[in-house]
Amino acid sequence: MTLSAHIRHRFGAFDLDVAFDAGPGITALFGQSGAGKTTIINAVAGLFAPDAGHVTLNGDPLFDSTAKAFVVPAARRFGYVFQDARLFPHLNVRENLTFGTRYAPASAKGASLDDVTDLLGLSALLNRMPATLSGGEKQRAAIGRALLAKPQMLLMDEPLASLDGPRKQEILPYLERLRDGPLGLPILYVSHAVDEIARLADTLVLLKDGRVQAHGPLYDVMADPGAVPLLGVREAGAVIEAEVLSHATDGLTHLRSSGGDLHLPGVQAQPGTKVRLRVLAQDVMLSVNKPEGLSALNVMPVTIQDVHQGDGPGAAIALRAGDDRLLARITRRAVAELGLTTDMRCYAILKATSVAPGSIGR
Amino acid sequence: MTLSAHIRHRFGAFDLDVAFDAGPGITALFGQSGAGKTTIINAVAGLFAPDAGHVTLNGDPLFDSTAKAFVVPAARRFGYVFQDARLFPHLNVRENLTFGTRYAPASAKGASLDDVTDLLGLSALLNRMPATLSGGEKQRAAIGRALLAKPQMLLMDEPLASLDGPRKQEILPYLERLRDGPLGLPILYVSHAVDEIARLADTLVLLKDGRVQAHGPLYDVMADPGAVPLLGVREAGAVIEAEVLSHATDGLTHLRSSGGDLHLPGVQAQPGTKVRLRVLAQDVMLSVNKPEGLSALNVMPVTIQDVHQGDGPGAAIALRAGDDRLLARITRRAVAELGLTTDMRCYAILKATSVAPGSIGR
Amino acid sequence: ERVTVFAAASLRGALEEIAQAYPGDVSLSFGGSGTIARQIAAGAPADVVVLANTLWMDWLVEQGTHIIGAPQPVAANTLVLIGPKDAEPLAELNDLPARLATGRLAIGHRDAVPAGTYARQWLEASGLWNEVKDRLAETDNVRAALAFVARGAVPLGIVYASDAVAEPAVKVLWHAPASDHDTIAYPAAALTPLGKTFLHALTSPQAGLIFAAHGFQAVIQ
Amino acid sequence: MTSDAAAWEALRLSLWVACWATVLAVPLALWIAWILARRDFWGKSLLSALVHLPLVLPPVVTGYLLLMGFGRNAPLGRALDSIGITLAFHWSGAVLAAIIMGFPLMVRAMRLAIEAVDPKLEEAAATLGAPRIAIFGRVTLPLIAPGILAGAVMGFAKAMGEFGATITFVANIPGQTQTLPSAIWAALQIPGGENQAIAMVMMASVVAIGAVLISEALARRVAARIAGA
Amino acid sequence: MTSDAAAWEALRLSLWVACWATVLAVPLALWIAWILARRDFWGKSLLSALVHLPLVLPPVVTGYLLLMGFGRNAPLGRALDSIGITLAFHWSGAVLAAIIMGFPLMVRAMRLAIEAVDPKLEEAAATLGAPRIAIFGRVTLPLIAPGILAGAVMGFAKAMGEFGATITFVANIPGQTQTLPSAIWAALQIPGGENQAIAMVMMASVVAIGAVLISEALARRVAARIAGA
Ligand SMILES: Nc1ncnc2c1ncn2[C@@H]1O[C@H](COP(=O)(O)OP(=O)(O)OP(=O)(O)O)[C@@H](O)[C@H]1O
Ligand SMILES: Nc1ncnc2c1ncn2[C@@H]1O[C@H](COP(=O)(O)OP(=O)(O)OP(=O)(O)O)[C@@H](O)[C@H]1O
Ligand SMILES: [Mg+2]
Ligand SMILES: [Mg+2]
Repeated sequence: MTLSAHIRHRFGAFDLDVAFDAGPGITALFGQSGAGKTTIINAVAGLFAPDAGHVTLNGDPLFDSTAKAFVVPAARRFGYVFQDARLFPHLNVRENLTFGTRYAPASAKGASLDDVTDLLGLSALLNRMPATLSGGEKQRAAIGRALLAKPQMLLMDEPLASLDGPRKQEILPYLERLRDGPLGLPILYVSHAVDEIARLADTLVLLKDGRVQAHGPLYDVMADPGAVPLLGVREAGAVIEAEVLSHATDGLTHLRSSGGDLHLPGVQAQPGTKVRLRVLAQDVMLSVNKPEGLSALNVMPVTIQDVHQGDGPGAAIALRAGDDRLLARITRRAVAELGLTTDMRCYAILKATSVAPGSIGR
Repeated sequence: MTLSAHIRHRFGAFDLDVAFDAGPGITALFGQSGAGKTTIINAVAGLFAPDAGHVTLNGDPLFDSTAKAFVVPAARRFGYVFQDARLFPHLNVRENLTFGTRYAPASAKGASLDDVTDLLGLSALLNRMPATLSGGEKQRAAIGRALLAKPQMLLMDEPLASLDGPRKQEILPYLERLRDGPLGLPILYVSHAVDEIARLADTLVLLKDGRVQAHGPLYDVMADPGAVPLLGVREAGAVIEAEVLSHATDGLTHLRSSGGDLHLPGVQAQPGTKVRLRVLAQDVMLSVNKPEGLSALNVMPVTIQDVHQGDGPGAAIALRAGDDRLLARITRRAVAELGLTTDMRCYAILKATSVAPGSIGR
Repeated sequence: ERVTVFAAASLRGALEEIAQAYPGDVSLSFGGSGTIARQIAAGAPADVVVLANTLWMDWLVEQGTHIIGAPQPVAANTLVLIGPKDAEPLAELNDLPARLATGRLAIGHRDAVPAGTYARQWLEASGLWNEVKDRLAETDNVRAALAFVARGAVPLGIVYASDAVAEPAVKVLWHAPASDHDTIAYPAAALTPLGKTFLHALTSPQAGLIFAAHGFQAVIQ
Repeated sequence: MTSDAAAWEALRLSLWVACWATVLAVPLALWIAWILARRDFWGKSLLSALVHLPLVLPPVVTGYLLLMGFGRNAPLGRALDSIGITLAFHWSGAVLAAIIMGFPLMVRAMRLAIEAVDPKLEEAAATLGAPRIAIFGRVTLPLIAPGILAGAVMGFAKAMGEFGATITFVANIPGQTQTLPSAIWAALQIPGGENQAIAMVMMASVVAIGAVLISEALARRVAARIAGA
Repeated sequence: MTSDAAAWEALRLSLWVACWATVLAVPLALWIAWILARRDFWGKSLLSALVHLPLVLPPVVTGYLLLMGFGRNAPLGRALDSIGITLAFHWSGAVLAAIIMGFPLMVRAMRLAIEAVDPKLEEAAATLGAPRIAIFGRVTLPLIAPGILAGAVMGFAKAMGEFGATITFVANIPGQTQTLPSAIWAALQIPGGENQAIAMVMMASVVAIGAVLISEALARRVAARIAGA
């Protein structure tokens, strides 16, 4: 299922001109406030007809300004979670949730009401009216409503912005399951939160002022030096692939990557499966000697590939660990004191607890 | 300026019964979706009269159920940033921003329109109508509107939830300046984001299901083991106080704490001033030997005070460094391998870049 | 000084002409007789009142309204049966029900509109009432009854001769004998000294000519 | 027929006419209101002006126009007659007059209600797969229920009170077209008829007050449901 | 006075009366509408029913009630007279009749508009320090402007068209109280008056259509401004 969009539209002084593909999996739209994220997602949903361009799903045109094609939103069957919840005020939560169910083709598969209410903690709220819900409760109901319409694609505009951390940690794996499960539901996902995107997204579209700044597989974009200022320095990092070997009784999982063995907490995958790990650049320390007696369990021999010094007090060090690449962000002073240079061999230290469970996907 | 509130109210099945004081500075209300945060802030603003209890400001009653006192919202002069922006749809951004200015007493001091539009990036939007704004733009205008009413206290209900990281990083210091500047504006701040709260708050009120779980100075509450599950394990941490000694040319600041010297990036304070540093438990590593050749610049000799092992793969280690307390979160396996026990002396390693600028306050 | 006259609406054409001939300024306010009578009783600033029916004039007197002199009739009228302008003449009045066929007979409201009351009296006197009373189309004024006939909404109607005269779309089929109903008189009364003068003019021979020209019958003093 | 019985007969007929007028006019008014609120087309303002016209014209004139359009001799009236719909001198004509006279009130109430519905909710329904008709039925319609109710009550009240156009169009035939207002008017034209008129005015007032009270209670219920109370 | 001049005179008077009625009734209707929309008190439904009453009663009845209440011989009328306010048989009485007859329409339109305003916006204004009156003036009022406009247009149209209550209360004195509808009615009372009536109907229609067109254009402007177009 591939969505392809080229959208040109002008709203007063704001000029949108973007083109991107969203393949299977989760495609994230990321950009600062006013970058045009909601406008794009509205165009994809068919809520307005852009000035020019086209939107196709698996090659079928949903919108084409030259061919004058326009498929109405109802026929697109994109479940849209709006930035504002937009619940129907005259329907209770249950009625809101099941609003779209009857319009789904009988063959459509999707979540059941029970699944969704459990996941989203809505069971106690089913008979409540939207006016009595808290901000987060509204947003959860809106997510459930979109899911229960059994859409062929989900459009989510900052769906988790008003939710607390624990609730987010429940919903994110569910979205991953939707993506990875038998439905293989593609999701177009807008968020300001880099950690959410880094965890969920397969494809990343970086937007700025109505233009695409970078677009591609998540890890390519996240490693793109040009993208770092847009993402924020604290969020830069690389990804490595590892195979799950075993789960120890103390909760740590033994994994093997091409660069060495790792012991990480919170990995759910079965032994034998491959997982991908996001390692934030700031979570990587470097040592010229092999460290001993350190509480960090994961030490990998690495080769420095590049030392990139910016304007600030920090430096980005590109590393190679086996076949994988790592990124470390350390201070310039440390670079000088340790005498780090290209092609030098040293050790990368990775705190086991500092790899958030959320950073482990697929 | 001290707000004291005791609020009891029942909404259907939801039963709120909370009491807390909000002294000068920023008081954060933290709790999961539906915990009652908005309800509390509405009661403080005077948008409804709770079933029972009282709200006083500097001892003057704003609401008292027994004395039947109720000061109308307009007379309370609390600038309220709503969870939904609630801009006036018939007024453009400029008119929205200046709506409240004329009702402020002539003596009231506060931000100027120019300051606020610059800070919030609204200058180009002043003549736009709310219907044409993006979600984040609306929220920024709502913040500006509350500021420009020159309130005697700010009530902010997840004001930054719909903003991108860079924009947040601009607004947070501004809020700190409001608190710390000549206005000394107290702020009651609702947020789901622990990092925001940890950075901003002086007092923390932890809420669960309409009840106060913990309430007190930020660092006491954050160090409270009972609070850790509510805050989320990734956010636990301690605070140490340090004096700024000098700023080096590479951007690092030399600080002295009772436990030893530190070199941190991004500190703005003048030499001689005291700052407080939040050190996340997960950012602290322990080493039994004094580490050498490590990219982390900050190493402090510490004494283990307590080893607290939970259910999961992690353990919390309470440390004493000079007069300060630190918290480290490492794996249970590391505890076993290093043989960490109470009263043992070892070294705490703190990556310089891993102390976010936002963690440094006052 | 201006004389204000409250008058029944059916007199409008004639009264306007008389007013034009009157040396002073005249203001004419037309309405239904019942309405006008009540307005006078409520203190309307009228100098003269002219009604289409003696019942309401009697009522006014009963109310103790201050009237200068006695009310006096200024004109009279007769009742006619009308049909559309191409209607066959009626051989005898008893053919009326047959001529109606499935249609209705338009008259003013039998109790509320004077012309309707006279029509009822006529029909009662001629023994047709029971036959037609359920086949009536009663209107809120006699002009509406005329309009029904003129527009072909009903085949027959009973109106004043003065109305029939001026409507080219209708034709008089029968004249009601004056003995078959109460006298159709337009009583007038002066309420102020100023009105007294105008009342004089109303009863003058010139006025009589004008009334006659509009299809009324002049009242010989 | 005693005059008392006549009054009850007039009341019955007025209720009958008013109910029919309301039932028939609501969907039509809703349709016009929706068009005026949500569509943009050439002549929209003119349509709106046309809808307002019965307010401005004296009822007699509306009655005459109806007579000219739907009378026995008028082409339209004849056409309707031939398919079995008689309007002239028939209660159905009174229904038509009441519909036309109440139409501006109904359309305006419904239009204001429709304009107050946030189109974003309708968009949300569309993204959930609802076809147009379902969006109207499940989102728009329930949201404008108070406006429809308000329009219906106004239409009903107007239908109970309509007199001028009715009597001009369908005359005053007891049991067919003599509605309560006609009877009240007639009573007032007879010296001493006041008492009878007052009795009938009371009847009309009771019905109207009852209708308003019911509609207010219904509206309160709808509002309370939405507020979740 | 030629009948042509009389028609123009009637038009002038009708416009005068309708303008006064609209200007005077709008604030009052707004106040009642606000009470009905935003306050809760005992007897609220009854107040609403009372407001609807002029719709239900035949206009003649309203006219008679006015005559009985404000006539020269009635205590209230005399009291007003003594302070220089004459209503009966005066154009100001026509204004009163028009206000009362148009009141239900105005109140309903404004009430629907007020009910559509989100009270949360008024709350927001309160937290910004705005006193009640300012909240009404700067938030509620501009937001309900389309409803006020709608109510005003309906009230104006009704005032232009009011006939039954007016002619009963203030009679039909040319230049004084003879409004366009009264003049139209009078024209229809004599043979051959139809042409004159048609001319006056045209006048009334033009005025009404003009008023509606203007109000539609204004409403469009307001909507466009809010949409930011
Ligand atoms: N009128 C009402 N009837 C019933 N329950 C209500 C009503 N109003 C609020 N509640 C409930 O009270 C609880 C607290 O609501 P509140 O809006 O204060 O939550 P919150 O802490 O602000 O949550 P969020 O972070 O999601 O905004 C919620 O569970 C909500 O469902
Ligand atoms: N009707 C309009 N007229 C003028 N400008 C508009 C209009 N609609 C949207 N814009 C502008 O287009 C830009 C993109 O808006 P959009 O809602 O897509 O932003 P966004 O990326 O979703 O931002 P946010 O994260 O704040 O929600 C904004 O700067 C907005 O002000
Ligand atoms: Mg957006
Ligand atoms: Mg909330």
